[in-house]
Amino acid sequence: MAIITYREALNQALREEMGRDDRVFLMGEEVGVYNGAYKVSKGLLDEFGEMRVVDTPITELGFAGVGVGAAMVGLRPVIEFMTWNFALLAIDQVVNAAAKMLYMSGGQYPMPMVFRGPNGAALQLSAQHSQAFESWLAHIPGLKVVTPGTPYDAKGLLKAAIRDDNPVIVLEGEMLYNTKGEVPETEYLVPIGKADLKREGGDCSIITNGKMVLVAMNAADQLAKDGIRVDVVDLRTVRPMDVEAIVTSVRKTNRAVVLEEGWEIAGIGAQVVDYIQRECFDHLDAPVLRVHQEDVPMPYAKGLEKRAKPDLQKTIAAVRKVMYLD
Amino acid sequence: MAIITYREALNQALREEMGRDDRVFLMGEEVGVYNGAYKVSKGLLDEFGEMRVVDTPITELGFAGVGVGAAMVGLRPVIEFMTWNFALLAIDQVVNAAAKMLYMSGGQYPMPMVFRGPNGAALQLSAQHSQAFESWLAHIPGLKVVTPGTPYDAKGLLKAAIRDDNPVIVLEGEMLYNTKGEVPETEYLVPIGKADLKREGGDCSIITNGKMVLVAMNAADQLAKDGIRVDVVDLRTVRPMDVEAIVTSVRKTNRAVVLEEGWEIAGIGAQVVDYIQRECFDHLDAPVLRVHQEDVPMPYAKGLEKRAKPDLQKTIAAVRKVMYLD
Amino acid sequence: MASKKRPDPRALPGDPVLRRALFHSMLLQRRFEEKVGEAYALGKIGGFCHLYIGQEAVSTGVLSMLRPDDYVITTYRDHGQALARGMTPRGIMAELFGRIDGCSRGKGGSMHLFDRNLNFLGGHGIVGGHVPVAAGVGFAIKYRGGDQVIVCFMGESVVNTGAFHEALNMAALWKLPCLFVIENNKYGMGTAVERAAAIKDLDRRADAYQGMHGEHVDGQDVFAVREATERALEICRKESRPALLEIRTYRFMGHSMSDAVSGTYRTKAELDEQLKRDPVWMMKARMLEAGDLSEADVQEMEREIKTICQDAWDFADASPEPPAEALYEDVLVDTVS
Amino acid sequence: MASKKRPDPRALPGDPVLRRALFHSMLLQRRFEEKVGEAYALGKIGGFCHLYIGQEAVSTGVLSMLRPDDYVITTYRDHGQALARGMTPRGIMAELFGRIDGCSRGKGGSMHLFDRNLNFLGGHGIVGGHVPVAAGVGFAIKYRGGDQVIVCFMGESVVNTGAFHEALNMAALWKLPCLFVIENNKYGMGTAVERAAAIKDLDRRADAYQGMHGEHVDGQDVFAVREATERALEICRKESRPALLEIRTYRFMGHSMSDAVSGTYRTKAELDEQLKRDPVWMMKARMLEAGDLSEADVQEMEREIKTICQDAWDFADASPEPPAEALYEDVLVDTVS
Ligand SMILES: Cc1ncc(C[n+]2csc(CCOP(=O)(O)OP(=O)(O)O)c2C)c(N)n1
Ligand SMILES: Cc1ncc(C[n+]2csc(CCOP(=O)(O)OP(=O)(O)O)c2C)c(N)n1
Ligand SMILES: [Mg+2]
Ligand SMILES: [Mg+2]
Repeated sequence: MAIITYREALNQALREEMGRDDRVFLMGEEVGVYNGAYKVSKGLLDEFGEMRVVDTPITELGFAGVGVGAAMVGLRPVIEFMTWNFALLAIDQVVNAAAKMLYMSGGQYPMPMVFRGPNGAALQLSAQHSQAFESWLAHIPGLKVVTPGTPYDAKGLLKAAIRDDNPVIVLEGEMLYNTKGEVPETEYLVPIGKADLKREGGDCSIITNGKMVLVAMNAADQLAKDGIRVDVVDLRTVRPMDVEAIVTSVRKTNRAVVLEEGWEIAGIGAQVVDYIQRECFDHLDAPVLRVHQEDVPMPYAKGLEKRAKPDLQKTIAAVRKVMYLD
Repeated sequence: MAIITYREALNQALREEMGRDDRVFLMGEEVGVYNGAYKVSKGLLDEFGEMRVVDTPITELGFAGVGVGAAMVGLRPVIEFMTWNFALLAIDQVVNAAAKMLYMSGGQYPMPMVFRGPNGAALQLSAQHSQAFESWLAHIPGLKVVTPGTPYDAKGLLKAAIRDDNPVIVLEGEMLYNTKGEVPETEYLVPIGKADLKREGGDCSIITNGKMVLVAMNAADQLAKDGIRVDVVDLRTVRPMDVEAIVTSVRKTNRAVVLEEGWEIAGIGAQVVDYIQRECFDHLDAPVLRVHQEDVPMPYAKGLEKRAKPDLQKTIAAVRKVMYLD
Repeated sequence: MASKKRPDPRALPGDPVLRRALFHSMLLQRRFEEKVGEAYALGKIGGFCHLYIGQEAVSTGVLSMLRPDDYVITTYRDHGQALARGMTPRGIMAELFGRIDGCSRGKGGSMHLFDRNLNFLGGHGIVGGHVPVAAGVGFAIKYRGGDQVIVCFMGESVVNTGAFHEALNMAALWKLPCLFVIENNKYGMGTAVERAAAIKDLDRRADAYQGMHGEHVDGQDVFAVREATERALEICRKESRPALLEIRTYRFMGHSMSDAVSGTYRTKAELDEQLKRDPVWMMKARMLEAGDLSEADVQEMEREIKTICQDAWDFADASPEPPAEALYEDVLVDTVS
Repeated sequence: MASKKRPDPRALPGDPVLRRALFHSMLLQRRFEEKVGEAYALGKIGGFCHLYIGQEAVSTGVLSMLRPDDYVITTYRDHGQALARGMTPRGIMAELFGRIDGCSRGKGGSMHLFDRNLNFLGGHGIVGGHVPVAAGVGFAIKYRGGDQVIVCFMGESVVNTGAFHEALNMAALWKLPCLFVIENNKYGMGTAVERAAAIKDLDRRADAYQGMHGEHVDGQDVFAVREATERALEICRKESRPALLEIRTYRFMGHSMSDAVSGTYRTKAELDEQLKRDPVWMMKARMLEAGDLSEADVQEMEREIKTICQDAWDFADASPEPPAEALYEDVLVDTVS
């Protein structure tokens, strides 16, 4: 296996799928000449040309709609949002068009398309540029939503998303693009809808996804030093969620911490908690705890931002608390 | 007390607050000449004139932004969305501007404004016109979100929302506008952030809000016939949520059903479940159950629509189930 | 009769068979919509329902110029275009009744008529939302190197939406074969066009997008609509460039079934004035005058259309409601490519 | 020196004191931004940071025409306008450093400079998002019957956004005193204006909104900017109507700190050509020529500005980080009215 970055993994996924199927095209702001605001699409314009790697004006609503229209008549658009913060402008197309077209046409118009881009906070980008929207997107029937946390998952899930005949949301992370990991040289897909037990341990389950997978793995390492062994369940897909994987882990460990990047209220973590209390009611030795962004817009100042984010310390503290160690 | 409709209650609230404070104005599609798509603003144009009851072009993003600007410099806009489905087009202004302005300006720009309009499904309006967005809005720090279920609460909460110096979301309901209830002749406010125990009973808690309050009250009546007495906790505000009221009820009844209008995944109900399992872990005799819209876009056909919606039967069934009666 | 007041000295354009077909299409739309109104009043149809009465020359004029492999997309006010495109009255009526044989299997309803076989890409409910979608279809046509055109119908309110602007800019920038058709029926719900759009001739919005053809035309005259459409289509198809047509028409009914025909935002007098230019009866008068049709022919046609509409109703009424399991179908497909 | 090539035969407009103030403002912006670049390189400043270098005549020209009670709103590229509006280098630098004495208490950062006392309504991060907000301020001015104006700065990419279109239409429809200023620096990140906007003269977008004044002007010449601003303000203030100025300028640095100055999307040659029209040095040359300033005066001014910038840095560096409890402050106020 090669060790490559998350960015390269996504780039490979795009290149391979565009090579495989000429209905696949990439569209968004700066994806072409600029090689992508975060260089995810590096080299693709040169390789596939202007019709298949399309720079757009700054018109999120407009080009998301262009993707919807192209998908209706048989192309397979990959729409890049420079970040999901800007996708709010396009959310009508995602929710009212892409997610509903199949249903309201009585099954006539599948939407084989992908909306992708970095989600959540990076460093000191402040309030308007540091938001994680997985719970919003997971709320909407008619979508699939994946949140790869590693290069392996990024490549495999993006490829699966592009081949899927449904609208798939791929939530990446600016802070993930440079992270590295093993990725096979040969082709593979990661199935949408399947969680991955990234670490096995019997004492407590950490259920997480996306950018927080790294935090959870770190926490697992740290906790292991104190003899605490945790399961790390990486959801990978937040819609549809792999409830079975959650339940299997928690029925074994009897304790759970749910770690997510976004805000608390009606976050994805609340849904995980709901599944757990319903399915593991008699197995729980302690209330499930959650770790998430503090309930404030993201501040600019470095120290405040650090406090606002979910992190290693908060995760460790939560695990220790559900284990009644503190 | 007079018996008036929910629509009239809102109309009174607007009239009284516009009379009280000439910085308050109403803006939106069809609010003026047409007297409101749902006639909530009936008579206000005649009474207050064109500058204070402003018909807009169909530009949700635009006029929501106009509201934000007006609020920044000291006016107190009430922005009506014809329905919240269309507000998706404006959600960038709500989330990225209104909810964050105070924070990112370091406290310099409070946003004394209201975004209001009907939320959720009516009858056979199909997928694009039948969506309940309380969980989305409640997710966002910097907002307050109220969901009045009765004429009394509608008037009192809208008045409180208009006087509040923060951006307040008021989620009404097309199916509620014609419902009637007692409303005092004298002025009153309903405090934002306080739930209301609408029915007292010791056997189980139904925690709900908005349009579902009526369903819960009906269920309470029906269940009473079988000797089952339930608490109906009407959250009234979903951000900030009155956790104490939820906890007090559930610690008493030891069982809870959470009933909401919207979709399941990361719905408001999931958050309520999270609070309950955290705060009432040792008091729960059964897993908390949820009742919500089926996880599909809303279909047009009458029979399918009925099946898709949360309703009396589903609520009763859930209560009986948490009581281990079925 | 309008033709008495405005005698048309020219011979009618087109051949008689075509003219008859145009009139038939318009009359069918009119009678179908009247039938829909009846069914709505009886509770057979629910939800929002927007009749097309008064605008028939627009759908008929524009769509009669298209090829079968062209694409059509429109708003919630979609019954007229669906019929003019050739969708069956049965399939449409069954959709309105919310039945399994409806063109969208009863899931879409009045606002969401779809027909994949006819490249009818739906009625859409979010004002402006379908305009970028149309640009996307134009993009796909160009991507594949085809010479089809997508026609995108919209109400005049749409010209004020951000979606319209973003879509037209991209269509012009990328030279997409999109014909944007504004059906200016003077009102968006209760808002008169001049209270919403800071521009008089809506087609002049085309000037904001370098090289975009714009034209306005009388929408109550089906021949004028056809001619303008022909010019515009030529540009779209031959030059792969977008065009904008403002077709000036009038809505004879309320905005939707719950809206009074006149009173609040327009006067009875205004309506009456507009009714003098009823596109269906103007067409009839012209055809009678040209000798294309006799009164007897018209009566025969009326009878036939009445039968069609009743048949659609009966078909719809007999069609079953979608089964319970349909609720969970069509949310996602389970295929990959 | 540019003035050698393009000798200006006219006497410079304005009085010498004013001219000196204009030059001072431009030079301050230039040196301040250079200092910001240094601080960024040292990690004192984080996040996105967009320098204003090359565009100083725009902020200076436009804002020097405003009254104190007028309003200003802008994008994330806001340091220049903040300085030109009179915000203190200390408050701005402390904000960039993320400190409690920053103009937004360290919560906003580079993209979100605010100053309520100066009616500086912020830097905003969503491209296009602040344009409707500006219309809202115009609405409020009219609502209160005032004669202020709101100036809304934006990059040229904004003219393609839906928000721009919706806002300009409403501003024209309702006759709001809004001056929309497009700073056309030729690129939106890596996208050249002609690859994004299907229109050549961006000010002509004004034609889509009946009665809107539109004009384009050389943005490297502060006097030309002032004159065009004067004409536009007159319309806004006296007639309560919106106006659109396209001010043609150039960004001498990369889009943000992570973007190379040239290479990918523009050539070094193009940049070098544009550098010949550096607004600061063109102004200096003209003033030297007119005898407003001597080289010694300029050196004196440079020294003074250097001190100001260093002082801002020192002040910022000494200012504390916001305390932990600030995290939860400013989410909501606890007042009612
Ligand atoms: C984004 C959005 N805002 C508001 C509405 C509610 N609405 C439905 S139709 C309509 C008027 C549209 O008028 P116009 O575009 O002129 O079309 P017409 O109905 O006259 O055919 C409005 C406001 C909507 N469907 N979508
Ligand atoms: C809605 C939105 N989309 C994308 C971005 C990312 N972005 C930030 S600045 C920028 C380019 C803007 O260019 P322009 O308007 O010309 O202003 P300039 O940076 O040249 O001053 C982009 C694409 C954003 N901030 N907001
Ligand atoms: Mg109309
Ligand atoms: Mg620019």
